[in-house]
Amino acid sequence: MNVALQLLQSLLVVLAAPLVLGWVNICRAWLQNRSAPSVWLPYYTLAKLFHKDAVIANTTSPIFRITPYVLFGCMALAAGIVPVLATDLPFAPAADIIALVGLFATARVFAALAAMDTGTSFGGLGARREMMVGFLAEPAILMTLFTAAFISGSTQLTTIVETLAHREFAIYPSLAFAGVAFLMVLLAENARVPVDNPTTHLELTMLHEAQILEYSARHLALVEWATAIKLVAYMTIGFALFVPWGIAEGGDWHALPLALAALAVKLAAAGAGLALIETLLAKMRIFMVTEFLSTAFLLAVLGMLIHFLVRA
Amino acid sequence: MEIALVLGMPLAGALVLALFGHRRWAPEASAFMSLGTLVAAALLTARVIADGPMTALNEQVFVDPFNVFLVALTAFVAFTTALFSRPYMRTEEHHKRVNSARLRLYHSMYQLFSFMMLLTLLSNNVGMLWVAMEGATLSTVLLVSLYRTPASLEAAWKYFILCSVGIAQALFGTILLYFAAEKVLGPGGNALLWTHLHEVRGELEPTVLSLAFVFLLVGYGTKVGLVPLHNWLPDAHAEGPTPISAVLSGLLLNVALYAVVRSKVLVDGALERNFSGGLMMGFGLLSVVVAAFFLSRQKDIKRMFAYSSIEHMGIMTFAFGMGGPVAAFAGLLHMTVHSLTKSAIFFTVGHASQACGTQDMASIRGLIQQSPAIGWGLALGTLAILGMPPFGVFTSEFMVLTTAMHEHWWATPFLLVSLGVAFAAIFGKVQPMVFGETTAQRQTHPPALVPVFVHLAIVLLLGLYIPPYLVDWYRQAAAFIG
Amino acid sequence: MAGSFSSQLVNLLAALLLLLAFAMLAQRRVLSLIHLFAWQGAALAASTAVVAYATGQTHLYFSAALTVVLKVVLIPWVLHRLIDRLNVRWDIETLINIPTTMLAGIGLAIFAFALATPISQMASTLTRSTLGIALASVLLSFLMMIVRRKAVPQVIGFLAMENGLFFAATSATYGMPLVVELGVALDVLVGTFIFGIFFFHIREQFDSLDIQHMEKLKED
Amino acid sequence: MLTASLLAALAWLAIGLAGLIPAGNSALARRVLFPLGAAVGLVLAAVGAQAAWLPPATMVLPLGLPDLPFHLRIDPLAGFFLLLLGGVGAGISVYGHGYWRSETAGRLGLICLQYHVFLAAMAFVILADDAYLFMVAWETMALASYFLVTTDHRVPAIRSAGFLYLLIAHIGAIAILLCFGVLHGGHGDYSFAALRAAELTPFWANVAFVLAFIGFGAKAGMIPLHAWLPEAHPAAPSPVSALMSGVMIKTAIYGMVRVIYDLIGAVRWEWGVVVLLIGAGTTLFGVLFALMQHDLKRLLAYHSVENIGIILLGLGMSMVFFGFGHPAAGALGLIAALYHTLNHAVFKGLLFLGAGSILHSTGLRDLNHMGGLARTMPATAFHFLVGALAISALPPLNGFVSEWLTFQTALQAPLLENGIVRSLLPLFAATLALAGALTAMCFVKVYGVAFLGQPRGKAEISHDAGLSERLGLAWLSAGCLVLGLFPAAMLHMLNQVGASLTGHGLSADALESNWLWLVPTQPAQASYSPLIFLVVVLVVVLVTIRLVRFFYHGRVRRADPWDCGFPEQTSRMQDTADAFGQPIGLVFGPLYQMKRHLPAPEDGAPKYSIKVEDRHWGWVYLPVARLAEFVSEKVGLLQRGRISIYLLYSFLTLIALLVFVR
Repeated sequence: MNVALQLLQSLLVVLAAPLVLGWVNICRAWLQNRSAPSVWLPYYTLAKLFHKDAVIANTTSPIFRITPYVLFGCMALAAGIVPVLATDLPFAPAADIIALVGLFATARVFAALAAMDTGTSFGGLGARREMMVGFLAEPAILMTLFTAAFISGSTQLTTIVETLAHREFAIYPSLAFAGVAFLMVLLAENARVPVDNPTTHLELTMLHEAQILEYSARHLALVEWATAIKLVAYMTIGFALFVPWGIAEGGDWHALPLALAALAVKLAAAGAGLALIETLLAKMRIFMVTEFLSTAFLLAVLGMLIHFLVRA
Repeated sequence: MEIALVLGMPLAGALVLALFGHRRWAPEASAFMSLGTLVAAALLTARVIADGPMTALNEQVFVDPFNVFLVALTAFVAFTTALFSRPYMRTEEHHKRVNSARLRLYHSMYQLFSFMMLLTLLSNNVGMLWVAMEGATLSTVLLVSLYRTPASLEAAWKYFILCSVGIAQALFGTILLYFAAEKVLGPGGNALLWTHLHEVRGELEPTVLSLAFVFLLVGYGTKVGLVPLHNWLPDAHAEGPTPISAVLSGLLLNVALYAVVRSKVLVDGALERNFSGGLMMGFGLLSVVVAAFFLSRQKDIKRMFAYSSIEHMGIMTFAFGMGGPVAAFAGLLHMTVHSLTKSAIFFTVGHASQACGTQDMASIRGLIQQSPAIGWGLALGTLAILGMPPFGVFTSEFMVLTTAMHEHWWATPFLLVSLGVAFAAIFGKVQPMVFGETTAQRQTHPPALVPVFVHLAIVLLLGLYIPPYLVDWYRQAAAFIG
Repeated sequence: MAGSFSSQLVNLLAALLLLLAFAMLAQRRVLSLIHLFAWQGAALAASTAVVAYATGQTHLYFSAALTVVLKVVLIPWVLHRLIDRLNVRWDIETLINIPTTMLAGIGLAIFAFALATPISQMASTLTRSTLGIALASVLLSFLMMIVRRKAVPQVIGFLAMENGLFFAATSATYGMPLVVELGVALDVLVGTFIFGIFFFHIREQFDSLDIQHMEKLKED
Repeated sequence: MLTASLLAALAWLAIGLAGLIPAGNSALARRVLFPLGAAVGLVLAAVGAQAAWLPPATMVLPLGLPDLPFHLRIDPLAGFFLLLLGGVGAGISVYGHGYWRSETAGRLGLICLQYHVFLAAMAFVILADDAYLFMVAWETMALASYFLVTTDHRVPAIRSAGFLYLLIAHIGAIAILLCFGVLHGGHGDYSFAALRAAELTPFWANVAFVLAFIGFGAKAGMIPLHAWLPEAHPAAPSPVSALMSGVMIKTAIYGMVRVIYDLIGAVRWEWGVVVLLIGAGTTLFGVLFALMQHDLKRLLAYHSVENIGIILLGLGMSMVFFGFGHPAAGALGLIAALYHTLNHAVFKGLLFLGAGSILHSTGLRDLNHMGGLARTMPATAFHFLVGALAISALPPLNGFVSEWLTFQTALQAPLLENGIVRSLLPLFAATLALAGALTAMCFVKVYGVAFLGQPRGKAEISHDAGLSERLGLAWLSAGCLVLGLFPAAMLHMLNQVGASLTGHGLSADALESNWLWLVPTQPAQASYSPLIFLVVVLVVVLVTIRLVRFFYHGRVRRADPWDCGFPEQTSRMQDTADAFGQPIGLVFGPLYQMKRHLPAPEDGAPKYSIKVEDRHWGWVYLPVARLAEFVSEKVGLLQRGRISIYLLYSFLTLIALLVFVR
């Protein structure tokens, strides 16, 4: 019974990811008062890309061809683990939040290796910058996760969601700090505006795009899809930690429609929020990212200290 | 009978070589004489182990577990040095640094020197002990200045003046000892005999004895090379021919320390132990610390190893100063392994300096490449003398340090710091000499390196497993020292 | 009579010995230094003879004779010949001027006496008071060796120290057993010969007997 | 059990000696001895694994000092480290068999002797049960590895590296000897049983801890005393640096655990905080300096420093918990530290062997000249990738498991009452996370620059590793996978080790969970299953490939990479190793002492070079050397050469003593 729910949740996240991306693009277009493309545009691009013939640089090693599939696999696994619809699914005990961060790290390493494989300056440039953002973000995200773990006494997302959902609504200052820090890390990790501009291919500014410059056709499609899933996964982790209400407990089917609705509402709000941030802020210089992420780390540490001192 | 043989052989050797020293076969004769002495010493040792201490020659000569072990050690190292000096002296003659007349002097004095040392060890009469010690100094003075270079002359002069003055103090100490003993044992010969003194040491006059011990310690301490009195040692050991440096560093220092320990045993009877022990520990510690800091400034290799001898003599004096069976055992073991290792090192140093034509460490390079035997011998010997564990020197240092931590813990940091500094200094200089591009040339006579590896093998054996008969032999001697 | 008179005689000779030691300390010229050394030997031999006569120890006569032969005749003669052959200049430079050495000498003598008094009470021998003097002369000759710049005076200082030791032996304990006396005398004689050989070598190498030349072996 | 391990150690000694037989151009050493050594290693590993579950056994050999013969003892802790030594040693010996096949006869015999004496000495260090045998084995290990480091001693840099290594090893040994002296508490018996029985006053326990920490830290490569590690490990031939980095450093950790947990016994939390501080410093220092290196083996050596820091973090946390009386969390910390010790031994050995294969076939050590090796050396590339992923602590492999356990220990912080320490612990976990991410960046740089992209240097022919080399690499990468995918079994074994040392194991329900899940405390609190990770990702990958082939097509065309309109793409346009480390230089600038050489505008052959110096030389090593120089200069004045001065010395000594006596 639970296995079916688990499959449903994974498939749902994997398939709905481009939709969320489309929604974000639409919101951004509205905010910049341009006419918005259709919500289904990401699906069209994916379909188009899958049809094309793949072109691969002649200097590459097998890693270059394997990486898109590995990225996609990792993100699908992450989608399976995070309690999007229901908690306590078969895959849930397989990993706690630290293992999830590790999973994202694996994806980042493989992407960087593939970028270096092309043998051009863009690959090295993208890999170097992506890894820099990675090592700055990791301590910050771990501190946010620690704060949440300290509050609920465990690192399993299932227990975190259950403890936070059951408690009567109380304002946790430590969680607030952790939330802001988590948001900043989300922006950095998913290559959104303040840290990197997902739409541009300008050599000097691109981080994530520089890595996947060489990819084409089905490989590029899979990588784009994986990025979309990663964004959704990050958002759902955010919901699980900071906005856990509405997630079905213990995998019972009755609470499913409510969970679906809650998920849709939350994703829509988050997408709009993201679009708002992207229109308000401009992309930072690459070495300003250090201050940006160290402030995130500082906020997370502050949240934890508050939790220890004030017991809240 | 064996005692007569042990003493007679070197004396006869000295006389024979005095006449025929300049002949071709002189080195072989000298080696043969030393071999004879070694065999006699071995027989004597077996005899003493079998039926305990004995006296001979109407009590003028006395053998007990303590000095018989030193006799055996002296005879063995003297023999191996004689073997080493055969090719060494022939190469020196080949380089025209010594003529046949000086060789004659060298061989006869060498045998006379081993006779004097054996006499010092075996003599029961404290006065004769002094005379033999003075004889040993006299016989080596001419050898130190064998090369007639200004530096060797200066070294010999200082060696002679400082040691004679030192030993004169020892004579005054002996006189005071005799003075105190005469009151108890009455006039006549046996007031100077160590065995009688030993029985009656309880009732000797304390104030006289303390004065006597001071003179004896300063006197024989100069010969041992304890720090404030050590100045002659580096020059004498560095300037003489290498076999002489090996024998001086390896054996003469032991004999001097033997004399100091003999007088300590007497003095302990009268005064409570910490007077003499305290003095010796003080001198020993001072020697170890100061000698360690001398090492890093050396340019000449033999001079550096001379300072290392001062440091090791400091450790031994400290061990005997601490007293107690384990410390005495450690001291005796350290005496053995130090003699063996230091003489082995001087053998390799001799061949190395001949191969490279100089004793200046900066211009000796890459020994392993030119002649692996010398290179590896020097490397392993240096590591052994620095107290690296598989070798025996570490065993005795371990025992000394652990007993020191047990009784006088304040002394251990000084010891360990100086061991560390000594390690850094010596190994820093020896490593470039052993490794790297070579500057050594082929030698005319093949180097005699069998003794080196025999010594190092024995030291390695002592490091890992001390044979039981050797253990209780040391134990008897240690109990005797008290 | 024998007891009191001979002890007075020995004390007199001991005082003479000490006086000679001081004189040698203050002496400027090598030749007179050798003469003083000979006189010191004679005083030592006389005191040994007196002690031998007083205590009836036969071997002391023999050691007195030995001292005369060695310290009064042989060694001064050898030194004379050496000085002629090496045509040593006659005066002695000292490291520190004479008055200060004399003051130091007096200080040493007082220290020696203070040191020796507790021992001499216990001594039963006729000449117990002379132990202090013997120690004083040993320390004085030690001081003489330190302050001299030339090789020859340094050697003479060493021989004077040997005289002091012999005197201590006879005064404190009626002399050592004969075999030890012989051994010590033999060592002193051989030592002197070796010093002689050294004088030739040093003269040949440094063409001067000044010890200042021999200072190259040091930690630069 | 104990006799078997003793026989294994003696077998190694015998093999070493057999190497010296010069028969037939030392054919024996060339063909037979190294695999034989590997077999003995496997036996030792098996014995060690078994010993971890059995009660301790002791034995006394007739060798050694008369009143302190050699005591031997094997208990779960020793068993675990024997497993580590045997397992990793076997892999490296097999690799060494291939690596040294082309060595000249004389040197091969010598290397074989020193190599096997090195292994045997390490075995005896682990088995030793009295201060004397421990010290003998400890310094024989240092001596044998010194001679191995200076095999090709013609290079001056290798000689100075060897000297620095032996000097610091000796100073460490002196500190350890002093620690044993302090530990024995006054009745003269130096066997470990007596040392355990001797109860120490708190002051002396602190002194013993500090001495042990400095002594073993010097050998492990802790912060102030680490300078020898980046010099000595690259200087040694690759199998030896793998053995040194992988196994020898772990004997230092073994020593630390044995002295602090077993001999001193009562662990205090202040010690834990000290270990944590130094561990964090070591970790960050190690990884930050590794990122700035372009010499592959030096980079790996700096990573050893970093991983030692991680192990110290685990140890520090466990000491803090034991100090505050939370044995379960303390046991978890100890298990995390020991698990990382084993993991590091496996993947560091693998990486050094990989570097060795590159050096062996292309003769290159400088990353800036490598590139595109994956095509010519596929096998080495694959194994190096496994090692790189393992060291970067990425989930399915073993590096992640031990880091995950260390994080879980840090998450037990709320148990502590002391406010400051409780909030400090997560900060240390943050430094661990930062170090982990930096390692990932460093190994992307290494793998990307060395194996991927176009060859930077003159593309000489590079053949892949030989059969036995590949076997060694495969054994170690299999180790990485197995340790990564089935951690529960290892957790139970380490729990045995922890329980035997401190009497406290993990909580009950942490132990009875089955082999699939790794549960450190209780299932609700945290669980991790690496197997599911791997299976799910593989399934998804295969399914997607199938679907894409089925719905669309698999056509692929090869072409030149996108050159953005620039006509010819040269290999110099790729990132070099220094370029990849440039952001680190900017972000952590003040930490390094950087000497940058910028080419002048009119320079004919412009050449940019950057030299990163270690600040510790200026802070620690040079002042000590200058002090020793100053003191020896002052002491030198004692020997001015004037004989009258010397006479004055003896005169004054005589007078002083006489005054003192009266």
